[in-house]
Amino acid sequence: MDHGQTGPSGEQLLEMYRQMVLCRTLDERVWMLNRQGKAAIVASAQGHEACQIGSVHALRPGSDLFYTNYRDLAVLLSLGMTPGEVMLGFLAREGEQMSGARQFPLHGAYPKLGVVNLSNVVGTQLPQAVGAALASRMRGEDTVVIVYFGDGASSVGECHEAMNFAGVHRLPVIFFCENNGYAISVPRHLQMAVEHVAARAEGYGMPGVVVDGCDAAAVYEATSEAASRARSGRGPTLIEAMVERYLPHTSDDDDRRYRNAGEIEAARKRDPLRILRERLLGTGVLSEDADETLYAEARRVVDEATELAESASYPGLDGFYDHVYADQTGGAPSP
Amino acid sequence: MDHGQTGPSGEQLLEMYRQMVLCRTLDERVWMLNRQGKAAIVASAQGHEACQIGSVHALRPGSDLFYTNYRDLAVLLSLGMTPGEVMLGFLAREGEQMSGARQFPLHGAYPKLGVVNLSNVVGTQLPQAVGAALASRMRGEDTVVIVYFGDGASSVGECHEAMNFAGVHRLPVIFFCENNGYAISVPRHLQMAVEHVAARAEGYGMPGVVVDGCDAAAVYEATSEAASRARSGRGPTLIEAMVERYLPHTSDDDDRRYRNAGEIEAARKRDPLRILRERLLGTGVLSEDADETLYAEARRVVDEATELAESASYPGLDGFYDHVYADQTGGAPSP
Amino acid sequence: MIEAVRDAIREELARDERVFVLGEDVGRRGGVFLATDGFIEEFGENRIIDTPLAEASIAGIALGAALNGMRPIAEIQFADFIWPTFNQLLGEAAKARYGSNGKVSAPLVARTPYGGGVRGGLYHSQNVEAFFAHSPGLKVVAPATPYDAKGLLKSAVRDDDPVVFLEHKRTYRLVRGQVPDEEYTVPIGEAEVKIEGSHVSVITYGLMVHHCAEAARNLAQDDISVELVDLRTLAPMDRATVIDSVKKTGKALVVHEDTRTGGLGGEVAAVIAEEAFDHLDGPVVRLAGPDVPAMPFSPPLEAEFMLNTEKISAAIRRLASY
Amino acid sequence: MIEAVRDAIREELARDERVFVLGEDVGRRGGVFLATDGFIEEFGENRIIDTPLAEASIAGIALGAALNGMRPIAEIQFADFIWPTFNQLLGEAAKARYGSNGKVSAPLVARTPYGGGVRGGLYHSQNVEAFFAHSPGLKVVAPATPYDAKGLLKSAVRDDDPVVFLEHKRTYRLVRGQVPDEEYTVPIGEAEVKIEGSHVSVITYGLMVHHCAEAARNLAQDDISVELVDLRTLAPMDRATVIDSVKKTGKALVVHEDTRTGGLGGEVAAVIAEEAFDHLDGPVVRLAGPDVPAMPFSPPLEAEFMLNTEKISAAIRRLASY
Ligand SMILES: Cc1ncc(C[n+]2csc(CCOP(=O)(O)OP(=O)(O)O)c2C)c(N)n1
Ligand SMILES: Cc1ncc(C[n+]2csc(CCOP(=O)(O)OP(=O)(O)O)c2C)c(N)n1
Ligand SMILES: [Mg+2]
Ligand SMILES: [Mg+2]
Repeated sequence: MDHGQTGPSGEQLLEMYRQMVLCRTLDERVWMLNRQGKAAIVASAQGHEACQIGSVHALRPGSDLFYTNYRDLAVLLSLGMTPGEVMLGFLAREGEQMSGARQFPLHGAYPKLGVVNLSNVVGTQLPQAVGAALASRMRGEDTVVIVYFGDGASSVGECHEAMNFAGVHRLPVIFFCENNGYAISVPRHLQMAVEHVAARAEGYGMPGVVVDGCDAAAVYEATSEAASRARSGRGPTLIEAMVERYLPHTSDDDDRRYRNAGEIEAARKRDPLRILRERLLGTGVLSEDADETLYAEARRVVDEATELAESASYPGLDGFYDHVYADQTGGAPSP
Repeated sequence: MDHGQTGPSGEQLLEMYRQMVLCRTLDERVWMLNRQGKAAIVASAQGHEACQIGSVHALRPGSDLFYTNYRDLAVLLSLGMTPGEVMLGFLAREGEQMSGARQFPLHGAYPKLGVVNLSNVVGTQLPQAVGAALASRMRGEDTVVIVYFGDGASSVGECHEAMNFAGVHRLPVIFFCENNGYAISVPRHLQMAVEHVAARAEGYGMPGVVVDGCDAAAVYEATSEAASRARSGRGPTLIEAMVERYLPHTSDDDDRRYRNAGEIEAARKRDPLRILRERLLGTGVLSEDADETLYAEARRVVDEATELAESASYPGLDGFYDHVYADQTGGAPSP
Repeated sequence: MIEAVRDAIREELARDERVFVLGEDVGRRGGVFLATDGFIEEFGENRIIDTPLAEASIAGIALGAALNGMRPIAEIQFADFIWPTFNQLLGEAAKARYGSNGKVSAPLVARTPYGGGVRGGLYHSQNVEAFFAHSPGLKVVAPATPYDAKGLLKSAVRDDDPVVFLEHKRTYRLVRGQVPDEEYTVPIGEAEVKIEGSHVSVITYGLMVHHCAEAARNLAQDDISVELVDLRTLAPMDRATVIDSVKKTGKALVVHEDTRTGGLGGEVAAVIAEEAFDHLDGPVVRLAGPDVPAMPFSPPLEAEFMLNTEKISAAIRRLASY
Repeated sequence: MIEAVRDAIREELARDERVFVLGEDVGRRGGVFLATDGFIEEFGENRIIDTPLAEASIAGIALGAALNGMRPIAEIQFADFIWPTFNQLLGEAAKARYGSNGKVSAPLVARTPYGGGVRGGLYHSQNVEAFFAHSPGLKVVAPATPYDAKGLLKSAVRDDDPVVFLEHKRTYRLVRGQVPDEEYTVPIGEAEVKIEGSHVSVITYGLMVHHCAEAARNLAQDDISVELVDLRTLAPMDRATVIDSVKKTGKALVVHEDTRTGGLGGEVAAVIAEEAFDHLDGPVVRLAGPDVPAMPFSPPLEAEFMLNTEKISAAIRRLASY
């Protein structure tokens, strides 16, 4: 692939790498906190960092909208959610931003970042993202809506309905499938009869693009193209980023039941951090020393975040009944 | 298209034509009865007869299963439902076969004919048909399941889910879309972003075949091929039969609100009865006289059916509570 | 009644640019019941959207647009086809505000014609109110009169929370009534005593309001004084009006067309049995549709399912003489 | 408890060739709660089917197979994801027999883990029983003990009608109990008096049976005698057992974890208020989850939502001294 004109600059790639290092460090920490009994549930982003961060960098945080999935820690960090905010979520503490610790970590909404992830229910974000794009276009905004989902989610009826509607109305949506080959334990060949989710795009009148999701630059380019397509009124794109999930589905899962060690070993070879690191070292944008520093800085930030969250208290019961309806104490104002 | 080897014989075509004439005559009568206030609701099969009857003739009534749609009067007649039985349904009388007049005409089930049409809910028959195929295959039967649906139904999430599952498990299902270009008033370009529903088949790992649904022979061939594919374990096929709906959606509809006279005029040109009639006259299989006789016979049969139904009484209230559960009076035996 | 619905939507479309309509056949067809007749000509196809046949996404797209600042009115063509919206309406919309700790609002309206007595058979007659009324975060409205329909629908559009708006399809043409020319709204969350009385409280909503009113008028001739409470909003329910009425009369009959077991009448009866127990002079009686899966098609079977003035009068009589 | 579920399914798979299992991760994963652990090795992938992630079709395929002579057991991984099945379960399966005038049967079982108290947050804690219990044609079962779970699940598989089988996920590991080695079934449609008593009838089901039983044992020390009725089958409901108990005690407390308004407790309370009115010595009281959209994640918020032995004891005390 030609990374010339539309590709990210060395500086951009370095910033992506920095975010990937931060995400990985934070992700490893919350997994550890789970094993210590401190974080109730973790769905790790490991292996997915490049595609999440590469796609964010191709968009316009601040005006574009991001309908995230539960595995999208790197999207959130890249958009500017702080590790401290993330950690408050994993420990379910007071001050958690997206749901007031009413939901699983990373669920709820972060309007300032353009983030919506209402629920754990796979696939529900797809029609919502389409509706959001419809709304933006009605107001004449040039917003692009990106919606992240997994290979498993591609089977849900609402995914079909959402793509069909977006195709009919040529809406500015990027359907971004993070295909890691598994839906919990269900492998690709039991999820679909074809190699690629992208093969469905044509039936909705939109392009379907398969991209190496472990290559941040490639994802950046594919997303840039989809975004300019969307912004110029040419409608939606389905991007399928091929990634690997080395860890169990979540901290509740035991993947030894359905994956052998060899397969996981092979998957680890496609570690997006290693791939980008080598490239940056090769092109001289990164030095071994600078890399060390990035990791040290990430560890420091994550340590701080952990302390912040561990010393925070749980939410009180005062607000328990708030926000059932708008006309109650604390109800959100009309938009 | 080559009608040689796999095409229907002249005799078969004549029989199809006879059934088409019967269906048309019956269909026109029930529409008239609706206008007289005697039949509460009619969804006409006019324009769809060739594809319905052509597909049935390519299958094995008695062992194959037919998940019908509400517009499939010709399928039912072709399978052996009598005009009298049909008419009892339209007039909601005692003795109605499929639902005991509890449902709209042609809804319910006719197990002896292999027919299931549980409800009016568009799209629900698709996963049911797939489940039926799964069951048959589990028992090692060589049953093929055909499921009829409209272009509108192709948008429903369950359609996607059903096709995906059938593709993954290579089930013996024929997805038979009767595409008449409208879902009530919603035209194709607002229903989907592509020309053909069949364009979706590839994304489910199955062939998608577009066929002229006004040409009984062409439909027969396409269905024969799909059936032999299914029976030999090669999995499902999506057939899209392009047809015309000249009449309003149902007797409750007023299509002048959304179609102009010219468009309907043009659609009428593709009347499947006229097309097959000309072919049969041309090949000498049918004479003008014989054609007259067919129509006269159809009118006689339909007259009889009408009398039968008009003189039948409405169902009594005795059985009103029957068949809520099996362990009530009259409950169906375990299968 | 259908005119009241149509006028409410049209006025809200004209008033607020954020309002738009989506659903099957709402465009050139004007809706199968003509609730949006002429709208596409008046407001254009950007605001009157004929959707593909896909209810789950009609709800999901409406929700997404509502979260992004719009005020969609989604039409589900018949309540019998509303199940696929549950994932978005009960699962997502109802929980959006609570689940985001108040960060987002989902001000959508999902309108749907429901109910029987129109030869709709099993799949064009169903009642679905009890499902929505068991979902905190949703509001559920079921008006009986044109006045209430128009005023409540306008309130629903302006409400900052998701509202399921249930229109009994038998009332569309059957029920006529005065609607003022000037702008007004009817507040969501308030029941109304439609007829005052002293012997028996009858609590109901929707089409049954009219049958119960007729029964009340007939029984007045026999000196049975019925107080008729029209819930109007099913959730959140106006328990105070119900309780006040029962405290006054001492007897309560709860009436609905929906099947009995698990229906909304259970909730109403339970509230009465708990909060007005000391005032009760007789059992809390429910009169409701029979526990069969849905309303059959053939005329005598349909009639057997439906409640009517005679069945209601008989039940009131029995309770009055308890 | 989970062992009882697993044993029931395994025995039915071994007994009847028509039985098969489908759902997400039921194969090599053995189910996320291990209800089908080891099954794919024992019965093969033709009978233990790992489906794509698509609940609507899991239900629809199960229904199609049931109509065609099989006895599918569909697993919906969490009740929170069950909405998309409503179209097939409530819309189609519940009405298949009635709508075909008895021509077809739909003997499927849809199992699902439900309920909270497991740090599941809004979307892994929901209660869905009230929805299914308002659908004539469906049977709804919600066992509390391993014995009942095994016996009722076997009955469900053998039943000729569609059964929704609700397993409270907090009971999976928490609740232990004797299950006989020999074959047995527990009939669908029968409640059970789990504890006999004379002062207050407590009617409940699922996890709450255990909290109520503990409350009953504690209160016995204060000479408050509680009769504990476990509904076990929620639809069709065993009204006779409920009524008999209330006639004896004169007081009724209905308890469930699900949110209060529109919950199943309304139905139970309404039945009592209508059929046992003359025997009541106090209001029919409901104790239920709060009317918020669902159970929050953070520990203190979750605890606030859940009922427990203390809250139940307090409610019984109040009612006993009425
Ligand atoms: C509708 C629904 N069904 C089931 C689940 C349980 N579940 C959570 S994640 C998951 C697998 C999702 O797989 P995929 O979409 O490929 O995303 P991945 O986890 O692989 O990133 C399942 C089955 C759910 N959350 N929602
Ligand atoms: C789920 C659902 N939504 C809406 C309807 C109302 N409805 C009945 S038929 C129909 C149009 C169906 O169009 P199509 O599938 O193309 O079949 P056609 O009538 O054209 O043969 C609609 C919207 C329904 N029956 N079911
Ligand atoms: Mg995946
Ligand atoms: Mg059509």
